Amino acid sequence: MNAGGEVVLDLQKVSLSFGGVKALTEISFDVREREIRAIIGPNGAGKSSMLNVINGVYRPQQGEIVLRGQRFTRMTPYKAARAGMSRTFQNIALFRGMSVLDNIMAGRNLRIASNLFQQAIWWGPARREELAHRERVEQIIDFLEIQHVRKTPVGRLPYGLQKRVDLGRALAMEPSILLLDEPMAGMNVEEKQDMCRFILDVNDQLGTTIVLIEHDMGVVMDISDRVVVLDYGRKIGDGIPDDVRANPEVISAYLGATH
Amino acid sequence: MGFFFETLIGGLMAGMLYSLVALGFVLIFKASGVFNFAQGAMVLFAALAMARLSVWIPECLGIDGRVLGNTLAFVVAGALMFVVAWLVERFVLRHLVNQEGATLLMATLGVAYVLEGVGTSVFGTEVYKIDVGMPKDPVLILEGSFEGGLLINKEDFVAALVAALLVALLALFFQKTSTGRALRAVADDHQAAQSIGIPLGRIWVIVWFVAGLVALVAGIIWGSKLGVQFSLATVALRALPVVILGGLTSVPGAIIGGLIIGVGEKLSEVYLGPYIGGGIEIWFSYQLALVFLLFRPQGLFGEKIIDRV
Amino acid sequence: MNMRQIVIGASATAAVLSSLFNASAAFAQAKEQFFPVLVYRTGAYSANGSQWANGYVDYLKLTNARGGINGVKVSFEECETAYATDRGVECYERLKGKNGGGTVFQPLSTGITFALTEKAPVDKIPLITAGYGRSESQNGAVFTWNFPLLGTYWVGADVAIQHIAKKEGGLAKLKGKKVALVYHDSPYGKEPIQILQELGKTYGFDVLLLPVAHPGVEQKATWLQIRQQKPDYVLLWGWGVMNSTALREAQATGYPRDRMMGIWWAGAEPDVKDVAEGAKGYSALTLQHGAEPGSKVVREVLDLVYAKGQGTGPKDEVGQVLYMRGLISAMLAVEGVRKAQERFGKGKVMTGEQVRWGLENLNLDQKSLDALGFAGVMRPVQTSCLDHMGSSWVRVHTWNGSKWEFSSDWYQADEKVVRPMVMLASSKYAEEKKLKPRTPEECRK
Amino acid sequence: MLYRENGQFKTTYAADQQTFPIAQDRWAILAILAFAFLGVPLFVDEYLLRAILIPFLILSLAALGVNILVGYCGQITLGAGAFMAVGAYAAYNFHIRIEGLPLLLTLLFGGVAAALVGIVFGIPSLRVRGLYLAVATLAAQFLTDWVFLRVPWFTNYSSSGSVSVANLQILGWQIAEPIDKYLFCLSWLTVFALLAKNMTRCAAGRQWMAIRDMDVAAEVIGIRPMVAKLSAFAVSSFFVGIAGALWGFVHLASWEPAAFSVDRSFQLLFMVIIGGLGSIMGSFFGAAFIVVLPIALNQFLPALGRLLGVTVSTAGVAHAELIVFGVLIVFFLIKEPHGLARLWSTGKEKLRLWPFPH
Repeated sequence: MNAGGEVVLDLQKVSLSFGGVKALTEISFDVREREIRAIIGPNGAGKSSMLNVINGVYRPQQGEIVLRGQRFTRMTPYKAARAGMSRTFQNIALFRGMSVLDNIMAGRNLRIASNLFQQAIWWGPARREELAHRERVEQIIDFLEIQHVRKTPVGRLPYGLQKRVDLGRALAMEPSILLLDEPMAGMNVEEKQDMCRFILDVNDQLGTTIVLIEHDMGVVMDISDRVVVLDYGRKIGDGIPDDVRANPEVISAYLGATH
Repeated sequence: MGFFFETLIGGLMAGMLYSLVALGFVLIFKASGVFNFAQGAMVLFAALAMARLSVWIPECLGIDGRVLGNTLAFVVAGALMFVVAWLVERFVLRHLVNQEGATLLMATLGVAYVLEGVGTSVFGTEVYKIDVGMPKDPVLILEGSFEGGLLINKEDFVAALVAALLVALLALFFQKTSTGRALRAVADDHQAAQSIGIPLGRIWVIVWFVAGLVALVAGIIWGSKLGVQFSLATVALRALPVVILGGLTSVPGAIIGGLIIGVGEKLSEVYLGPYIGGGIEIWFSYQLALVFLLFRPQGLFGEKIIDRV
Repeated sequence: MNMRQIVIGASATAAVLSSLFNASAAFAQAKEQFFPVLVYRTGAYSANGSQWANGYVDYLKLTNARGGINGVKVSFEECETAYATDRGVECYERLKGKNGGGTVFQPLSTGITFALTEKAPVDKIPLITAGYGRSESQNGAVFTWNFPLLGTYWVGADVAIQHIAKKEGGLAKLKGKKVALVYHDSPYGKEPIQILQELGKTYGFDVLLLPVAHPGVEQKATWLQIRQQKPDYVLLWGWGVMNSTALREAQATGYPRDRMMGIWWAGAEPDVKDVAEGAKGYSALTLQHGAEPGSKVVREVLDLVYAKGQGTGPKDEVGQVLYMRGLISAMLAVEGVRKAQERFGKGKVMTGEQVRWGLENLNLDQKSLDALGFAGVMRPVQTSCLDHMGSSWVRVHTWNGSKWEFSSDWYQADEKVVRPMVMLASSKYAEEKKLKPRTPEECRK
Repeated sequence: MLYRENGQFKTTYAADQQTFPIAQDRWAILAILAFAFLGVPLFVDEYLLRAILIPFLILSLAALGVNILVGYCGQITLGAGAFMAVGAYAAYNFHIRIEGLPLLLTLLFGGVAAALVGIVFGIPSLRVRGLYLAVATLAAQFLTDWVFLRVPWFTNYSSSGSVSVANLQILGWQIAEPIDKYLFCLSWLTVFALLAKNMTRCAAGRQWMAIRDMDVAAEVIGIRPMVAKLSAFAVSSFFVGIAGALWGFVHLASWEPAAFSVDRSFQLLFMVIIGGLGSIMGSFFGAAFIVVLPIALNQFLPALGRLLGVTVSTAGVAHAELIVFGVLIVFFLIKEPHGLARLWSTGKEKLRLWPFPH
């Protein structure tokens, strides 16, 4: 574990509301190079909104996002992707009509250099490039152990495998920061273990910074370096897992004592 | 100035009729999520039935008198629209639950072909007359205020009045009756409605039937104005910008949208048309709707769609 | 789909395909003169199209009842075009080679005429467009295969202005007047624009152009403009439901109907009968004939065709305006064949090429018209290489609330106006197509 | 046993990334092409060529274009007819205004013009979606209808508003006889089908499909919706525009705006939905179905009538045609909402397992 890198992502007083409903209130925290940073909190705490703000799916009414020293008041998903961020989704946002291979290949989109004409002609640059990317994507497929389903449309896969494909697509972007939205939700113990292994391997072997949302505290505490705790859109705790675990406010939020 | 008002009034009256057709669209879309391209064919079918039955029934029964003949024809044509609604639910919608919008749209086009084919083969292809005793000649009003007075078409006026009345009735039906409430529940959430015991199939039949009745009234008004003839089916295309502008799910939207489109296209044709060659009203209404769309993608009164990730 | 369904589907497909192939195989035997009939009995213009088609087919039946063309029996087949160009082309392709080859095509649609004008020379089948089609195709030296017999839209427009001038009291009185053209927004409706503008320049009247989009049920704005601009006359160049709609809107905006004048496609019973009193005073040009229920040929049709239960349409429509138009169109085609037989062999089946010669040398004098039962219905027609129209006689009839009555003398188009336009437009066409107009020698062949 | 892919092991990704990775497919396509180019000209007659095959080829090309937009990119369009019109009229203007411009370029320029207009009318797709978009594209339809009717420059001031072209040739090859026209259209279709196939399985195709399936996720992986949607509109309109130019130049030779009316737009949408959204093959199936069915019914019904001893009037046939057509469409949508192409692939799946039932 490596908690001592420099700050790559810094959120400053981010607030978000839908209509009149406040989803996030003045949240600030940072993410350091190569760490695994978890955001936890009970249901409705604003975790997913937080992630959506980070990569620009939602636009916060207030606050700024500083990414490697660059200030963004208006982040968009595309800018985030350009800046090396990729993510997975809680409710699996795979391209249902496409095969596993195509889904992951789609993750290579930003690295495609050939233009539409070259692609239409196929022979030449487009073909060379396609093969090179295929090579890389096959490594990811091997890594995630989904070789047997690579030509299957993702819509037909079981949930656990879909989650892996979702991760594969995010990895195909070769991100420097990877955002994971409840990667273990709805999984059985065995699948959870597999997923943990993949996350740790990615962090370890590729040096990817990981921001992770999780509903369930147990697993998260084991694998993360630092944890942010949200409740009702506010930050109630921030620090290394042991500190957070001891924080009385966090305990009451999870046990529902004060609410 | 007088002429401007005449155009404006003409536009409002045409708009009221568009609203009526648009209403058919909205009703069906609300309750079954189907974008019903067959609405135009339903207008044609209903009008054909009305026109022919109002001749056939008195002939058969040997009765005399326009009022009685028309009333009987209206009742029978209404019953026919119920049969249409039932058939559509039984043989089309029931099998296409949870299909995509485009598939449903295509299915309604299929229904439109069938209705046109059946309608014209049963009732004939000539121009038929619906005579419900609408006044045909115009009147001049406010001759004191404007030079030459304001020319008002009595027939349009009556038609707009009937349309407005029908719209009001439908609004009452939706708000006050239990069927209306069930309809609204279905519109909000199919599954939830089903789970509290609202029979989806029956609701669909009812909605299509109501849309059929709306089509019948629209058909009578239009038919009495222009004669009943195949081209009636094309009114659907005129009403589309109305639905888009007003929002697919909004009854008031259909009405306001109809008026805006009606006025917009008449004013544009009269004041802009001559400079660029005329015949612009069709595309003008579409562009008008498009401009609205760019600012409010869900239409004037449509529900805003929020993407959830 | 299980196996059984697949088998059923496959056999049905096979049946369909075999019927397709059969249909397209040309029959070798050619004992009968084959008339392909392009019609539209459905769609937006069906009410008008059906009447014309009934007249056309009834005359072909009558020809057989009369013993054929010098003994050659006539056969025919209908094909539905729905007034759509691509369907019309498909029908043409389907029928042109059937039963020994189509004799002549009459599409009753200016749009289809334009498309077929390109195809007819290749297939060597003449095209009769009586009262419609391309006005410049009157020049047979360029348009070898087109026959706009009896009249073109340029003739119509010219006569309409002559009639207005007469009502006003002379051509000089046209100065400063305003004439509105309410037209079907298609090649059909656009044909008269050029000549009206030309005439407007010559006589000093304004032309107000008001297009109406297909199918023509939306005319409120058009008539509001007429109310605003107050033109002295309105010319109506409509078809199908557009005509009755125009009359209803005229009534609704209070435009005097006796100042409205229609082309001969806007002057039949379906256009006015439901407007009835509201259309009283409305006049329309006639392509020589009006409604002719009393004519000899109509009596013959009733006796020889309807009395035997072989009538094509409803009996009470026999003799109405568009029915007569169909009847005359068929008669012209049949007479073209008869003329061709005079040269290429009586009692033989004529090819399209031979019929073309027949049509180009048509000479229907009063005597032969009388013999055919068209006395009082139309005037003599004589075509030539340079004149594929053959006659430009026009009358005006007026709706009296219950029927059409003739209300004018005979007019003829002003050759000095129409002819130069025909020559100019046709030579432009020839240039575009890199065609060489036929020389008088070639014409005599 | 005939249609099997097992045993065909791919040792390189290149082999796996071919246009048709399964050997039987490759051979089948080659056989069909050979038959279409060499076999068909031998025994079909003129009617089949002119009235069925040529329209089928051209409309297949248009359907291919529409399928790229609707099937692959998920943007419903009811304005395809408009882009056909733009292609046809643009090509016409290039044809008459630039002396000696080769026919190939003329048609391609027609396509390019359609693509540009397509991009403009694709802009609403950035704001609205689904059925709203469908109606927005109708705006394009009615506007182009009007422009080509009303702006005389586009029709070279032809008094009737109808335009015509003649004497088509490429490098001395006169495209006059039906068989020449057939081969000409077939060549276009072959080339463009190949291009479409390539695009749809490359990065571009993945972008389009990603936007179709889940646009938010697509943006997250760095696909710009604007680029993807507008490129789909451009490519689609390019195809459709060329089809329009071919329809005008080769099929009709003389046309008016009504040839590209809203009915045509509906027809094209029918083709891709009945044929199968997101399937190149489906475009062909759909086009065949929509072109052949009405004509077949039109000829089959009277024959059936004769068989049963009743004469069916022309109007009766036309009405029955409408009814049967409508019923068949509903039937197909119910039986196989994913189109004929899905039936086809289910069939192939069965063949793969045959003779074992599961």
